[in-house]
Amino acid sequence: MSKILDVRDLHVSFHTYSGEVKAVRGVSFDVEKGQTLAIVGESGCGKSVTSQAIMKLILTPPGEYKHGEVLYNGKDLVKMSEKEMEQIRGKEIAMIFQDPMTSLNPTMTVGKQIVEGIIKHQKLSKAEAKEKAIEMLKLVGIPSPESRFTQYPHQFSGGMRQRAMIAIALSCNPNVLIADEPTTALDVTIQAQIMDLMKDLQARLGTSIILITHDLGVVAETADRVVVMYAGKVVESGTINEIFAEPRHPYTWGLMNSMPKLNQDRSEELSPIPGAPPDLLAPPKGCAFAARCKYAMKICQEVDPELTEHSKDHRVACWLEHPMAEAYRKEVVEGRESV
Amino acid sequence: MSTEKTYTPDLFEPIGQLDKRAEQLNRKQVGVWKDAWLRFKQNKGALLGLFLVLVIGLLAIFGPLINDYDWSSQNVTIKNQDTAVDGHYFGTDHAGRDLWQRVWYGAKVSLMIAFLAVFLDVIIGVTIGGISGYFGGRVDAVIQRFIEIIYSIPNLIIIILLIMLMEPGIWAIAISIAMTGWVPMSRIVRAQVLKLRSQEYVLAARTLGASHKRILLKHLIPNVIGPIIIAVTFSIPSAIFFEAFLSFIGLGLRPPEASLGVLISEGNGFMQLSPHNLIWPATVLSILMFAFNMIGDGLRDALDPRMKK
Amino acid sequence: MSATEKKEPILSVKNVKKHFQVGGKKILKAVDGISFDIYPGETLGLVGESGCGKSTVGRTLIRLYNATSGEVSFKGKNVHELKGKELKQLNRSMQMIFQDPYASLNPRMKVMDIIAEGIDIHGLNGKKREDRVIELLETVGLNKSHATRFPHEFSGGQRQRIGIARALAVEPDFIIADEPISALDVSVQAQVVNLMKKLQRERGLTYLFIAHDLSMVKYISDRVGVMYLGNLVELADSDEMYDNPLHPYTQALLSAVPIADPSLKNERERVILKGDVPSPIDPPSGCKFRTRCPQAMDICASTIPEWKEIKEKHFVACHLYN
Amino acid sequence: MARYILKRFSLMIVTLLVIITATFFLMHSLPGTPLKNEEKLSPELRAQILEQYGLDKPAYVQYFKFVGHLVQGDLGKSLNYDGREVTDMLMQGFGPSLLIGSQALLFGVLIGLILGVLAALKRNTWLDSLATGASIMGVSIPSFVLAALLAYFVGVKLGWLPATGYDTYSATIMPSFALSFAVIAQISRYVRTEMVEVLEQDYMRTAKAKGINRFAILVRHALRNALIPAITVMGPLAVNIITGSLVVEGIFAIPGMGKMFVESILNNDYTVIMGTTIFYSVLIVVTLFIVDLLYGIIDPRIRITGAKE
Repeated sequence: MSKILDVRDLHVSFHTYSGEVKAVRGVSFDVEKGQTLAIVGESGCGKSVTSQAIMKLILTPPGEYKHGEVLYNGKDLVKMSEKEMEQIRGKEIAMIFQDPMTSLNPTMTVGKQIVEGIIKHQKLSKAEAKEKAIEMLKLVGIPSPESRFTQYPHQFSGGMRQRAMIAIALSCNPNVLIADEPTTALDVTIQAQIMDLMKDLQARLGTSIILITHDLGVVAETADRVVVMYAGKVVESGTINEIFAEPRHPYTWGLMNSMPKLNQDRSEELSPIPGAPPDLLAPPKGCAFAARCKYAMKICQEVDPELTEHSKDHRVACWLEHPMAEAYRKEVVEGRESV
Repeated sequence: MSTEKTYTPDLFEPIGQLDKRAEQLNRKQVGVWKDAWLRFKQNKGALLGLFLVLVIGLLAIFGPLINDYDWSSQNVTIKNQDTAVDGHYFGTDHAGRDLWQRVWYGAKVSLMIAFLAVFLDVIIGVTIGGISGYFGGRVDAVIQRFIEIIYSIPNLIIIILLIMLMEPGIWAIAISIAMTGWVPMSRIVRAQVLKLRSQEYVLAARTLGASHKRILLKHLIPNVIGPIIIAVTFSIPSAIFFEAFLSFIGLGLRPPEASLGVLISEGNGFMQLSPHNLIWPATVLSILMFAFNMIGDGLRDALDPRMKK
Repeated sequence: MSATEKKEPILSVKNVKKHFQVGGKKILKAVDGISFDIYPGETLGLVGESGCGKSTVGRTLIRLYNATSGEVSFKGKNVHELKGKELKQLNRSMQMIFQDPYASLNPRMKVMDIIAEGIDIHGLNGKKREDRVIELLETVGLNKSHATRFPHEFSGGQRQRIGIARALAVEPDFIIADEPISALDVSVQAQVVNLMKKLQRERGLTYLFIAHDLSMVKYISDRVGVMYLGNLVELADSDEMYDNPLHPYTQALLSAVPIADPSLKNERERVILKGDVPSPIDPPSGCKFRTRCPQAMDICASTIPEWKEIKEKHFVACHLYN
Repeated sequence: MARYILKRFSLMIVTLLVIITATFFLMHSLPGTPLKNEEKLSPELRAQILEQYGLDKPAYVQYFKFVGHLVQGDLGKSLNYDGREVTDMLMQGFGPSLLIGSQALLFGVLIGLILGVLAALKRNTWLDSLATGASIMGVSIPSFVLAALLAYFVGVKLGWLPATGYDTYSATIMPSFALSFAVIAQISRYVRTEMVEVLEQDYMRTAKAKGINRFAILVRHALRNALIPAITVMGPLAVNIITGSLVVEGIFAIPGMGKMFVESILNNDYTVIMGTTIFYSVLIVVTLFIVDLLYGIIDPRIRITGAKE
C-alpha cells in the first residue's frame, strides 16, 4: 500500500477578536490508497479545521497556516497557489460536508451544481456533462434522476441532499474523499443508508476516504485506521483493531468509557471525563488533557508529550508511554482491567 | 519523545485528576452590557459619532450663552454678513439675525422634535409589536394585515396629509413623523418577540408557572432592548431628516421660528447672495445625521448576536 | 423495577393527539393518538427520528401545548383542566429539562436568578434563597462561585446541569427530559446521564427521557417506547425491546445504530430502510410505516394497526402480530 | 405561485382603496378653504363655485362621485389653475420627473451595487471603509442640501451645468445626481450586508471544494444569492426618489410632479393634492407589487412552493 496523502506537523490558527486561537497544533497522519482513515474527537478538537486545511478551504485571514506540510502524491498542497489548488479540488480531492441543508446553493438546480465540477475538470460538453451528472445521481441511488436533475435543493429531503452532495464530490473520480461528519445531521436510518452508500462506492471506485466524525460507532463500522484528536493535536493513532481492542491513551479510554456498552448494566455508572476541553486561545503548557486525566503525573503539567510509536502503526502521545513511567502504567492498566 | 532530554523520576509521580480545575471557568467574567461596550469602543467611527453628538448636543444647549445676541432679534443694518464680526461667529441672516444663535437654537428644536418623534415611535411600536409577537395567532394576523397596508403607503404622504390636518408646531411635526416611524419599530420588536417566545428559556419559565408579566419583564424585555436601542439610533436621524424636509417644503415650522430645516429653507432662498446662510445649518444637520448613523452602525455590530462568536 | 409495576401510574396518557395548523388549511399531525403510562420511580425512554413527534409529546404533557384531543392525567388529575392552585402544584411536581444548552438559559440573567426562578415564582421561602441555590449548584456538581456568573461563561455540559438545577428547585417528582444530551459531546453526555441517574436514586424521581440516541436510551430507561410519524409503534421493557424487537421499524432502527466494536462489524445483519420519512402533513394511509416497511402487506395500506399488548408488557402496533 | 400572485394582488387593491379613502376624507377634514381670495367673493358667487365643483354635497356623496370619476381616470379640475384638468397636469409633470428619477435610480443602483459588492469582497480593508463611509455620507446629507449646494457651486459659481430649468438634457444631470446619492447609500449598504452573509454560507465552501475558480464562484453562486434579496429594496428606493424629487425639483426649477405637488400643498389646491397623492401611491404600491412578483419569480424557493422554507 502506498501513501496518497501525508499530513506532517500541520499548524493552523485563527485570528479572532479575542486573540489567536490555535485550532490545530501539530497534526500528522497519512492516508493510504483505497483505505478509510477516521479522525475522531469532540467538538473543538480541530478535526474539521484539519480536514478543511487539507483542501486549503480555510479563509486567510482570519485563518493562518502556521507550519507544516500536506503532501499529496509527494507535492505540498500548502505551498500551492490558488490556481494550482483549483486543479486539485474536486478532481483529486473532493469533500462532503456535515449539513446537507446549507451546503447546497439554494438558487441553483441540483443538476447544475453537479455539472459545474464536471465541466471544469473533465472538459466535457454541456450535453455530455449532463449525461454524466444524471449517471452520478443514479449511482448515488436517487430515484428518477432525470427529473431530479432540474430540481432545486429545497425539493430534496435531507438524505437525498446528502446523496446529491456525494454525487457532486465523486463526479470527477477523486482519489481522496474527505467526509466531514457526513451523517451527523441525519436520522439513524438515513445515516445507515448514507454510510452504506459510501462503503459501496468506495469498493467500486477505490477512493480513499478521510472520515471526520465524533461517533465511535461509525468509526468502528467503516474505518481501517483511526486518528484520535484532542485540543488540536493527535493523541493516538492506529489501526481500527488497535484503537478499539487496546487503546493506550487515557483520553481514548475516557471516550470509550463514557458510552454505554452494548450490554451495560443499568445500575453501573458510566465514567465520564470530567470538565471540558481547554480554551485554545491559551492552550496549557503541558499535556492539554492533563487537567481532566485521572492518571496525570507531575510531568504532564509541565511538558507536552510527543507522539511516539508503540508498534508499527500504533502511535500515542502520553507520558505513560515513557520508560520511566512503566511501572505506573502497568498499575494503571491493571486497575482498568479489574474494573 | 526526545531521548536526549533526561527527566527525573519525581516528575513521573502520579498526581491524579485536577478535579477543581476541571470545573473552573476559563473566561473572565464580563457582563453582557460591558461586553457590548468593549466592542463598541473598538469601532472608531462609532466613537467619533458619539463624540460629535455630544458636542452638538452641548452646543445646542450652551452655544447660545456664548455670544450676546438672541435667536430672534433683527438688526437690518447688518444683513447677510458672512464673516464673523462682533461675536456673530456664523455671520447674520437676511433679516440681520445672529446665525450662531439661530443655528444652535434650531439644532435644539430639531433634536427636540426628533427625540419626541422617536419617543412616540418606541411607545407605539414596542406596544403594538410586542402584543403582536407575544400573543400571536389571530391578534397577530390582524395587526400584520393592518401594518402591511400602512407600510405600503408612502410614509411621506401620510406625514404630509397629517401635518396639513394639524396646526404646524413641534408636536404636530413629531406626531406626524411618529405616525409612520412606529411601523419599522414594531416589526423589529415583533420579530424579536416571536423568536424569543419559542426559546427554551421562555418555555422553561412557563413550565415553572411564570406569569405573563414575569415572562415579559424578566425574559422578553431584557432581550429585545438591544435591537430597540439600535432601531432608535437609526430613527433619530430619519426624524431629523423629515423635520428638515417638511420645513423645507413649507409644511414645518414657519420663520421666524427656527429649526435646522427652517434655516436651510431660508438659506436656500438667499443662496445666490450669501451661501453661508445655507452652509452653516446644512453642515450641522449633516454632521448630526452622520453621527447618529455611525453610532447606530457601531451599536449594531456591538449588540447584534450574529456578529458575536 | 418490578416493584414499581404494581403501583398506580403517576402519569397516564390516553389517546392524546396534537395537531398543528400550518399554512392555511393544512394540518400537521405531530402526535396522532398515543397512549401509555408512566409509573413512579421509573424512566420511560421515548425514541424516534426527527419529526416523529416525540418532543411534541413531552411539551403536550407539561401543557406547553394544549392537546387537540385525548387525556393526560397526572396523579389522577387531568393536566389540561387544572386551574389556579392545582395548576401551580402541577408546575412544581412536573418539570422539564431542555435540549439546547445555549437556548435554554436566559443570557441576561445570572445563574443565581435562573436557578431561583421557580423559588421566586412559587414563593418557596423555607430556606434562604441564596442557600438553596448554592445547595442546588452543589447537587449538580457546581459551586457557590458559579452563582454570580452569566450563562455564556459556561460550557455546554455545565449549562445543561444548571438547567437541571433550575428544574430541581421546585422539588418535582416527574421530569420530562427533552433530548437533554443530544447537543453534547460524548464524554459530557455521560456526566449529565450519571447526574440524572444519581438524582433518580436519591430522590425517587420519575423520568420521561426523550432522545434519538438508542444506546443511551437503553442504558438509562427501564422501558422504551418507539415513535414513528406521530404514533407509538412499540413499547416494552428496555432489554426486551433491544433483544426482541417486534415492529419492523424498531428492528430497522436498532440495526441501523452503529456499534463501537469493530469485531462485530461483519457479524451483524443490517436492515437498511429504503427512502425517507414521509411528511406528517400528508402521511400514508393505514399503517404510516408501510411505505418503508420491508414486510408490508395489503392490509397495511387500508387498516390502521391496533395498539395491542402482544406479550406481557410488550405493546406493538403492527399487522404482523394479528 | 398563482396563489401567491393573487394574494399580493388583492393586498395591493385593498391598500389602494385604503389610501384613496383616507386621502379623500383627510382632505375633507382639513381646515381652511380651497377657494382663492375667499373674502372677496359674494355669497352667491361662492355658492355657485362650490356647486360647480360639487363641494356643496355631503362628504360621502362627493366620495362616491370622486371614486367613480377616478376609475375613469378623471381626477377633477385644479382649484387653482382655473380649471385645468388634474390628469393633464400630472401627465405633463410626470415626464420630467420620470426622466430624472429613472436616471437617478439607474446611476444610483449601478454605483451602489459596485460599491456594495467591492466592500463585501474586500471586507475590513480601506475599500470597505471607503464604501461604508460613502454610504453613511449618502444617508447623512439630505438630497435637498446636496441639491442646493450643487446648484450654487456647480451651477452658479462654476457655471458647468444649468442651475435651473428644464430646457436641455444637461439640465437633468445635477438633479439626477442629487437624487441618486441616497440610492447609492441604501443599495451599497444592503448589498454589502447580503453579500457578506452569502460569502459565509456553507454552499460557498462547497463550490470552492469543487475547484471552480474564484470569479466563477462569485458570479454564479455569490452574486445571484446576494442580489435576489436586494430586489426588495427597490420599493423603498422608489419612495426615496419621490421624496427627494419634491424638493430637488423645486431647487432646480424642474416643471415636474414633485414641484407641482409642493405648490399644490402651499396653495391648498385640494384636487391636485389628492390627484398627486393617489398617483404617487399607485406608483409605489404597483412598484412594491412588481418587486414582490419579481422576487417570487427569481427565487426558486418561492416560485415552486409559494413560500420560503
